[in-house]
Amino acid sequence: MTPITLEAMAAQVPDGALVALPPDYSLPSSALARALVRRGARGLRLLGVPILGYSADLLIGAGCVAEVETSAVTLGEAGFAPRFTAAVRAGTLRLRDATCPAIHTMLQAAEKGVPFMPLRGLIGSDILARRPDWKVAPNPFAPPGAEDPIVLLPALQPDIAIFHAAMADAEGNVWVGRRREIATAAHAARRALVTVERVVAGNLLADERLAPGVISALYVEAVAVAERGAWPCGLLDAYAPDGAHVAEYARLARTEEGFREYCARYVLAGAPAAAAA
Amino acid sequence: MTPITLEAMAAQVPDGALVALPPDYSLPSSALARALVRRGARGLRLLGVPILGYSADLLIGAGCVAEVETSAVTLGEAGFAPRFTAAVRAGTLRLRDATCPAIHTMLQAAEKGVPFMPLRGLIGSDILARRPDWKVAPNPFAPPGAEDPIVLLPALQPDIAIFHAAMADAEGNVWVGRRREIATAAHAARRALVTVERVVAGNLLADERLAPGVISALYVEAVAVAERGAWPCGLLDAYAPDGAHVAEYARLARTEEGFREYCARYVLAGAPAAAAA
Amino acid sequence: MSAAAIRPEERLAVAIARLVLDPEAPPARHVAIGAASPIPAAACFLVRALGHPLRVSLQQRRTANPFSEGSRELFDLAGQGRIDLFFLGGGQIDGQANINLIGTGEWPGREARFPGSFGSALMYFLTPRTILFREEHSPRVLVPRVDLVSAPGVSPPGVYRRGTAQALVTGRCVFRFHPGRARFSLLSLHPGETVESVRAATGFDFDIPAHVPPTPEPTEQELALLRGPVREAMLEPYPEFCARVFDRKSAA
Amino acid sequence: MSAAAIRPEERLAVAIARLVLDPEAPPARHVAIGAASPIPAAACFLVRALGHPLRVSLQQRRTANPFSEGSRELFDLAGQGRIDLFFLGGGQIDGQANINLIGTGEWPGREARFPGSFGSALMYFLTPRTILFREEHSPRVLVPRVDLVSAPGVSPPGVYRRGTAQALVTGRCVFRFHPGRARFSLLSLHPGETVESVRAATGFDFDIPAHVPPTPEPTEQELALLRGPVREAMLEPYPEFCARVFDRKSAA
Repeated sequence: MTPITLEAMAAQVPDGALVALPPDYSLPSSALARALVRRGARGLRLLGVPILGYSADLLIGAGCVAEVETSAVTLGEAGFAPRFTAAVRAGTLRLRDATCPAIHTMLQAAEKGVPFMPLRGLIGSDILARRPDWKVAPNPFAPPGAEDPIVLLPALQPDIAIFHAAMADAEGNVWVGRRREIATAAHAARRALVTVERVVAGNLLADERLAPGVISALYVEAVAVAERGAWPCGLLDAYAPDGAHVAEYARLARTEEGFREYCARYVLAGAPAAAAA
Repeated sequence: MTPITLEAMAAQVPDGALVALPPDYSLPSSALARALVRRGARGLRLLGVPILGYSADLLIGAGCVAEVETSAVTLGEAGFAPRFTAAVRAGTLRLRDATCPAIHTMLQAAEKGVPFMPLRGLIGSDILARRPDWKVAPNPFAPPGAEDPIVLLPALQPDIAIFHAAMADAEGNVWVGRRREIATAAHAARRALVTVERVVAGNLLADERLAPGVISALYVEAVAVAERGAWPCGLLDAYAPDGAHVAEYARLARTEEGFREYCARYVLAGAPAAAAA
Repeated sequence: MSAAAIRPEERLAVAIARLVLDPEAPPARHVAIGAASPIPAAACFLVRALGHPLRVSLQQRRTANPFSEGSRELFDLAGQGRIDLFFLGGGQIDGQANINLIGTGEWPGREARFPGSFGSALMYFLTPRTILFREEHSPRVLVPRVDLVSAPGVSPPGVYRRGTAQALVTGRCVFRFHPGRARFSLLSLHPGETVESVRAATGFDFDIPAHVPPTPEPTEQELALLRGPVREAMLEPYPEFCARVFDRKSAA
Repeated sequence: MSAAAIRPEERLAVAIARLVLDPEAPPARHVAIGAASPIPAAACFLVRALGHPLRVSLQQRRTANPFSEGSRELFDLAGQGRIDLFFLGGGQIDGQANINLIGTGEWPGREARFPGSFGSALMYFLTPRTILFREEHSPRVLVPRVDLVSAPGVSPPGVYRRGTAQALVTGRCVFRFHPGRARFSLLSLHPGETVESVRAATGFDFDIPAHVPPTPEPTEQELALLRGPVREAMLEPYPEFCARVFDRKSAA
């Protein structure tokens, strides 16, 4: 699989696509999020696996997003996600509130090709009350006489899963290590677009040590090299999150004007110098 | 976690326990199966994850087994499992026929703590016809008017998962590499008893390269060192299956007398010399 | 070491540790702690330092993360019954122990939007014990009725549920939760607080026993452990917290 | 290289390769092959060697196994619609393409017990195309009605099913399967066989067109590929087969 450029990858994400994104602690492709802002993507529907962070806030602030389904949007230690918060209050974002295990479950149902899976909890919450697409049914395995209502969640197949992997090999296999929820998202999605730190020779699946952390090329539509592509988020043990930068983002993005200033400095100019530091 | 001896581990498997075992290609603890024969275990209920091989045939031949739930029992290239086949024909074994993905699904339901999960296929098979514990229900997410019957499988929680890992660390974490179905069995089971090739220093979960192949000590009740403990089966890239030995077993085990001869030579005498070759 | 030197965070950690060790509560062998919960984490490390066997799994820890199945493993563990105790907070918490991590005003938070419910809508049901923790104790947070329910404090009979809140720890006091009557009662008052000051700061109604003791002061042993081995254990996962509370920065 | 030198396994591999490439069948981009299926594997490697893009995933391969989620990944892939073609055999196969991997006589196989159904009860439903393959062509194997059904050949309307058998390849002939009428028809005869010899060896009834052609002989190109790159690709996963059919042993 020949790597493509970041901009070519951004062009493969059609407006309106349902895009699965990992949270800041789990291999986000901040680089591709910035490229999507540059390409002027519109109407994206973001799915947090299971929550969202910097990339989502950036895309929301830049007007790329019509809908968000997630269990939370947060910048972690830097606090609330300002553009998300502003958009919700302004009512410009369609929101589907979820809870983390429900998103994992809906993706696992799609991964297995079953139409639904059950999940405990949720009954009595306003999350469930706001999800007409979720059902409550009696547990068919409950003892006779017991009602035992349980939530049934439909399979959820993203159009595209986007994430940043530590490496790809020549076949297009990518290594995400222990972040198996990303593998589930890639399995569940129609296709995966993956940015990577680097491309290595050989076949990662042929190495028993590395294979358990691999997502097979079977699921990977395209690979683009983006060094420090998770930045300002961290990448496993390769680099730590740049907390100061996220805090700077959080500060600037408090206002529309500050957000535009941030984008001009760090997004629209292409790969920022700080990313290579 | 201080390793215990093989014989002490065998003593932790009570008669009548529901024991999950992997197939020959997926980290079977042949060493513990032999120790269970030596301890004279009785009434075990074996669960193939998702099929069974040498270890199960050995335990069945030695009279340790009352019931088998599996998608197949096979010695691979060495052919049918002779003691299993004989026991089925003699009617001395309770059998629950399954299909591989049904076993994965039932274990995943237990892993997630949900009472059931659906699975496609199966309708019209004699597997389903012989499983009163499985249900067929209309897919609640089918379009209005469509019936869309789908099989619902109950969660299955083994008492004990038994397998052989490449290594354990000082904390009791064990490394099984890409054999994630074993991880699912360990998560689903009440407890896991794990034989390992060796114990390494440090914490496997602290190594991002190894962590994806780890089963956390959270799930591990005890660890015993058994060098070449999968033999005559193989262990990932560490050692190949000993096909000649399995063929010898298959030949001897064709008769009750031959099976006793095999046990005398390779099982009752303790760890065989060939295992260290 | 004088009592005056005790920081509020230390006092809260000790109060939580005592709840963890409450012999009347279901046993806690394994506790999971979210990334944003340094005080509960310090409390659990203190329990360990006091010699009690307690497995502490810190989520989202960047190095030496205890999970190898990704972020679903926490919820699967809870489903398996392998997590005995969890901590939850809330943008709003009400007198029936309902928690709201969604927002205020009309859904989805047209007045103020919080980040979202995370895993609370499962964890609150499947964990035998939940300790609610929120430092801010004001009528804004502790409300008569949450605007939106991320996870309910109690569930009707027939709804599968393994546990409820054990207690609510705030910057002013400790409440015990009584699931049978879905009400809090005042368990102890932090220094400087009175029944009246707590009542004034609390939006919900709660039971007040005839005698409300002060929250027990940390012992010399507890303080020494907090400032010794607990601080060391906290340094890697919670560097900001250690710098602030223990005046201690990571060498890294 | 003369036709006399063609081994039966080579002929079967070529016959299967042609079925894989059948333009009337749904496209095959990804085929999964079980551990015990060297001839179907050779057929698929031949399709690749002929220049057609086809991903071939060999299950249970000890080294360079294509899966990283353990043995459930195959079934998940099938569920996702990412496996286009699968091969199944059977201790018994009947005229409605039902397969029996369980046993004969009363359940669970009191006459003869086979190993078991493996994943057939899912794969046969979820794979758009299944090629049935069994070298032994006798009334013992090809029966009027299987004693026990591991997976049915067809399903009633309303039962979720993505595909059925495309064909049945045996040591004597190739049958095409017609799911609409749930019957096989004779597609071609291997050398030495006649309609009558096949009828005599087949326990089930099947349709016989007016003209039944011989199974096409492997071309020189196909034989050269089989004995060249295909043999090389087969060496690691199927050493026994290569030693037997290609007189070639692995150096390892």
